[in-house]
Amino acid sequence: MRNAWLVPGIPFFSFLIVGLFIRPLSEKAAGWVATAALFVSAFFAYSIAWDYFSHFGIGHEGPALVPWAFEWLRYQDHLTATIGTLIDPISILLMVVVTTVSALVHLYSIGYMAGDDGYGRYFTFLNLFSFSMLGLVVAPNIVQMFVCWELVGVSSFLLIGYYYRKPSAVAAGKKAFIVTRFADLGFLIGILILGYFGIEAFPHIGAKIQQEMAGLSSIPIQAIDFAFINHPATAHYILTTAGTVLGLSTLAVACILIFMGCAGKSAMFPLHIWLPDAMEGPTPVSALIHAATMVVAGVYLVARLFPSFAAAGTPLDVVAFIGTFTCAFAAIIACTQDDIKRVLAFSTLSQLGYMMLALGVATAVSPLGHTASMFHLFTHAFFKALLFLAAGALIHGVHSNEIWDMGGLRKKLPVTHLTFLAATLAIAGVPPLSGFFSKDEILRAAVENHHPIVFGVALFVAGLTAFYMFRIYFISFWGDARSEKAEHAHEAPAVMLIPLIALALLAIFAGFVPMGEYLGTSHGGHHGIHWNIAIPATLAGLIGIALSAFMYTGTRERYVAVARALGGMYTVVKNKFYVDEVYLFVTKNIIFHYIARPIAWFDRHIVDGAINLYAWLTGALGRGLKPLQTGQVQTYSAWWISGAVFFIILLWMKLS
Amino acid sequence: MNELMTLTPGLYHWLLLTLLLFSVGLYGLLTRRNAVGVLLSTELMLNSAALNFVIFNRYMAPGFVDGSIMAIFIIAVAAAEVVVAMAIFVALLKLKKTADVTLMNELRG
Amino acid sequence: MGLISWYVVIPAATAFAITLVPKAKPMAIRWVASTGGFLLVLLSAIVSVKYWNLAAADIELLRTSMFTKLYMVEQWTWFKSIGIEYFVGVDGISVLMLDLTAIIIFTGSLASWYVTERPKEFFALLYTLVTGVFGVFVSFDLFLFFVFYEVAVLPMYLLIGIWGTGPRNYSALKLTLMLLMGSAGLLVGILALYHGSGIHSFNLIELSKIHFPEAFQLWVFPIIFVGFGVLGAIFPLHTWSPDGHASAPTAVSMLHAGVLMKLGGYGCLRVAIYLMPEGAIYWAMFFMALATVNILYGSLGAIKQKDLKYFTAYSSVSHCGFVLFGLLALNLMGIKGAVIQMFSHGIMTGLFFGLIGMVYGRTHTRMIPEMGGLAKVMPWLASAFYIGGLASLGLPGLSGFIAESHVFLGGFFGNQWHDITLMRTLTILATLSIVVTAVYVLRGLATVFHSTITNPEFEKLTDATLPEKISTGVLIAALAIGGMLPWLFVDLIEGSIFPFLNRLHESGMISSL
Amino acid sequence: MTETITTALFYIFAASAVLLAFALVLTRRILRAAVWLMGVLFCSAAFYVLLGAEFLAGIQVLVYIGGIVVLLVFAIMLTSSFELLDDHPSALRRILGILTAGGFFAVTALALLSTKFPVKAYHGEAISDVEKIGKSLLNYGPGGYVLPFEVISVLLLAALIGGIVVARKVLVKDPEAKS
Repeated sequence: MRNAWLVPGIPFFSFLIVGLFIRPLSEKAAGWVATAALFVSAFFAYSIAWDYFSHFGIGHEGPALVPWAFEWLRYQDHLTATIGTLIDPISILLMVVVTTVSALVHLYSIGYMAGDDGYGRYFTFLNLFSFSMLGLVVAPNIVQMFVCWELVGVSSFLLIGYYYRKPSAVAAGKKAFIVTRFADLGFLIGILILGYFGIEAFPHIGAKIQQEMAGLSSIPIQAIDFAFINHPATAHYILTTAGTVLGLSTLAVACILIFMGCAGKSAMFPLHIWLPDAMEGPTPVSALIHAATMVVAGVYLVARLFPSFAAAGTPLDVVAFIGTFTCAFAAIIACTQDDIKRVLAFSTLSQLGYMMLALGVATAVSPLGHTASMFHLFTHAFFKALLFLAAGALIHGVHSNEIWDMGGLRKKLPVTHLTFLAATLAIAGVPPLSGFFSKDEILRAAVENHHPIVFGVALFVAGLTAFYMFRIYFISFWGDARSEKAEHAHEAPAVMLIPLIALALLAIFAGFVPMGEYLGTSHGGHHGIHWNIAIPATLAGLIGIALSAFMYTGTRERYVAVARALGGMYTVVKNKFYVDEVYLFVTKNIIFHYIARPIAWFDRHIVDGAINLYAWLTGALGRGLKPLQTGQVQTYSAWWISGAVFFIILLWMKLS
Repeated sequence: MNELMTLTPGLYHWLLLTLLLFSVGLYGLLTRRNAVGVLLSTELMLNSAALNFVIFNRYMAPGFVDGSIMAIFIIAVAAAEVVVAMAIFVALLKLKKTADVTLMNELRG
Repeated sequence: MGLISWYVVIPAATAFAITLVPKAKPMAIRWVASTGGFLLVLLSAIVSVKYWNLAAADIELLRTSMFTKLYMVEQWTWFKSIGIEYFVGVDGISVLMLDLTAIIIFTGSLASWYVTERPKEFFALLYTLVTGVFGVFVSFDLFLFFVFYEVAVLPMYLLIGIWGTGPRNYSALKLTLMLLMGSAGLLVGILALYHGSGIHSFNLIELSKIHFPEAFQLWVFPIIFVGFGVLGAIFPLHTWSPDGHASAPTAVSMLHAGVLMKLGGYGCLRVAIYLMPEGAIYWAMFFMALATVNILYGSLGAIKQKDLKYFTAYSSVSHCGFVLFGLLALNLMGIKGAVIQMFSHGIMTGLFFGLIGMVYGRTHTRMIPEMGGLAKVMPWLASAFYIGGLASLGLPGLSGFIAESHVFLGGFFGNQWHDITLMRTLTILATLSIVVTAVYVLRGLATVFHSTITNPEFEKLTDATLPEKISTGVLIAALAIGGMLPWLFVDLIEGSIFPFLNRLHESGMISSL
Repeated sequence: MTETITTALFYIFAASAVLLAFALVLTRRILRAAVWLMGVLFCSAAFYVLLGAEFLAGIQVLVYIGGIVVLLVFAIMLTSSFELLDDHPSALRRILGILTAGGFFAVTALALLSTKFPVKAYHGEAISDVEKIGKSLLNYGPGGYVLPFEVISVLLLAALIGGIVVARKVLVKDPEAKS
């Protein structure tokens, strides 16, 4: 347990070494060192998981340990930001997922990025990302979470904008960073609120909590540690003493603001515009960052602060509502997209919606949703990463993202085809594979916590997911090659296939991991399948598959007829409900045109003008007095005498 | 004010007279455009000042001669002043081809 | 002669030595200047370590003391009759400022390695200016403080007037006049303090022992605060900064934005808030609102700027707004954040202006739309620019975040004299700036460095040379160390901030009685 | 009897002096102005006589009129070739002149009239007894004027030389201009 800091530590040191020393020397070596570092870090993650569960056993809530921490930045007496590692069931789960997927993506990238001129730079940024993601996962307090949150944002910005010679990639990177940065604003204000009330509550309940937590953490608990924030006494203190803001309790406001940060990072509805554009980055980056790890950071943060979210009540309803809406919204759009990576991006959006709604439906009393969300996160990471990597292999072979350029690749890319099929089955929720189990858990959580609407939408979206996933499967793998590029597409090199196969295996068997046991939240441990929910879910999936088979496998262009039938509706959905255009309009016209430009003008003319006016005035005064000096003696004498007369009069008045 | 009432010329009569002459001279000084005209007016003013000395001497210090001596000195100074003024005037005339004082304003601001 | 006086002697000696070097050998001039800079960095390292050991013991003592404890003090009477003395010393805040100035002058003289036009006078003036700045940070006698303050401000006119670009006469004149207007107010304030105090001395420590009557403080505080605020680019009087920086040569704008603008913040803290706590409490809210305007106004103004230097000048107006905002929060985190922001922003702007100078040296244009795709041609400069940009938008791991998080926490936690909701709204308005900064930084850098190369002859441009690499390297290292290992200097400052707070609380008690 | 005669003489000469002064100031032709100046000086010589300073009246006529005014007339004749002989100041200058001079006159008159001068009774003592003037001019004791006497001689000499130098230099230069 002591060496927990190695998991984020190794990628950090390898980032520094590779970035500063190895990259200039030899790019090849940089690639291998970076990948090796990730594999070592994965090994440590597994060993920690093993130690933890062997030590504390499964089936009950494992304690949250902070085995290693040091005092990083002391704001005030009890407000010290520490850097350390927090080990508890969900952080272990995340550590395992992140390290595995990251290692496999590193391996895959060696093949995918071979020959690219920015090869070394790519791996440095990938290592930076892995370090900041792992730092985020093991963060014991909310400030370290925010620090790594920003670092993750920056590394995603650098990686999306990797092909910096492509203006669209640069714009996408910029968009991603600014949108997430805007969301982090909410997160920052949430931290400020929690920090303030934490400090206010500390004198009263700090000592008790510190004493409780004595055994678990190596340094005294601070006001911003998760252990302190999530503690029921703190929640109670804030709910009772702090006033209400706009009708909501201060804790609720803080949690909603923090959720705004999570919505930004996990691309929930209002702030989802950056994820589809983020596909500009290289495909392994999309696989790692925009499918498996970074986007789930938001879900992880909500899970981490779940006790305070639950205590506050209303934030969980917000989470549930936003999750469900995004889930449906993204699934509908995914059905109409042509670029394979855009489809997968929207499917990620929809699956994230699933995780959020699972958390939203969970309550303090029956946290089944919390486990379901974590389980879905676990399984989704594998099959979504696999989907992206397979898509990468497709793009690598066909050199184009459009699914309409592909066709009949079954024979040309057999391994990719099989792994892609496994992943599609998993995501569609076909029984034996992992997707089925985790989606089933979510649906069960929705039902048990009496959320019928959420359950209905989830079920409908399950069908939709199956539909759009098999749509791209049939278009790209079945039928005959639609373009000459598809004709001589070639199978990906071995180094790319190994990760595909590994992920495929994980996607298939991940379902059997008794997540309830590990997270210790399922009571009585009956892990069996609940047929009354499983059957409708599988049925929805099968209907979806049948529908897409009917539309896209036949020779006749049935889907064209359907598209024309939907008419206007189809184009609206295809353009992603014009949300991007609205954002563009707001930023371009409202902010740049009506705020920034007038301020620049105002500053240049009014404020600057005032100073120049002041200068001109003194000049004018000088010029005004000039004519007094006419140069003629007589005027001077006239002035002199009238001056004398004036003073005599003055004196006269004074004396009399 | 009431000393003026009597006809016989008292101190105030004289003072008013010289003051009037001085003011007329001043007016001439200010309005004359010709340099010589200005000189003439100054001569008038100097003369009225000398007159004043003699008046005060006569009315205020009959036994003394200081007033007259001062008058003599004023006349001497007036002479010197005219010589220098005319010399300058002649030089300026040659240079500026005009005697108009208002044109000689090189020293303006 | 103690250690601290060297801070004034070395730059003055370098300036003098430069005048001795024959005009014909510019290389020798540059070497003398750089060695001067290096010596200063060395000296500030020694002083920091020495201060660290000395101050560690007194932190507990300072928690309750009412007067800043000075170390390595030197005191000689200068004008006995008026009570002016050469009183020099150093405390936590000035040590940090001295380190900043040393780093900036060293990197500044390296960055202006390629000044071809009359380098002799250029470097001599540069080092006189820096002597003034060092003098201000070490002197604790108000008169001496003002003398060095003037020495720091005046060479600026010549430096911008002769070596500047663009409308240099206009901006040089405007800059100097506005700063002198500020220092005129300052002089009035200092003399008011001198006469108001009754004791016959300018010594800051003696003056701090006197409790000035509240009515007196109410009018003297704003005069001194605005006097320093002009240099700290307070809202209405900030217009000299964009013009001044745009036409100043590289090293000068590095020094000016990096260090001189910090003089404003330092002066507000050391003279205005330290001597007149009640005045500070009374005026805090007014100036804090101005500082918030400063922050948002500066960053919003930067979005639409076409010229790289105006772009950075507006961003430094916004960051200086943070310094004033932090100072006026009047609590531990606020003032500590302000001091760290002074240091981190100094380094950041130094890096930015240095880089702009280097890019300008190559592309001979500072217009953002005209440049593009430079990253391919000059990767070192591009990545340095990006690190500077990320630091300025407050990315954790670089010193910008430490300062901004302190200022936000300070602003949000408020103090017991002012209405908490007002301070919170101002803080939330200030936090908006992290988004706006991100927008203009990325917009600017993306257009300049990424996407395709705009005009063909940029292809042939070269990357950074050795002196440029060293100067940017040193600055980036300072940013990274400041960001990753904050405990090094945060405790250094905390010790010397407690006296400010004790004076505020103690005087706060009196004014509220 | 002599009382009324002196009063009559005073008023005659006063009126003529004022009229001549106005004429001097207002005429357009400079030559005539010089003649009016001569008239005013004659009147003031008469005033000296009325005041009992006969010696001064003599000096006035001899030196002032004989010397200075003749010099003035001589200068006017010399420069008569130039066009600006008649002089008509513009209306504005006139008004300003009147205002200033009038203002001065009024204020000084008021000041004079309102002050009480300690007038001493006059019993015919000579105020310009030549012997007394001569003695006091050379008397270097208290109340003596020997220093001013010497200084005035130096002044006259300086003025003489100055006048020649200023005027001559121009003449020398003048021939070249002519040729």
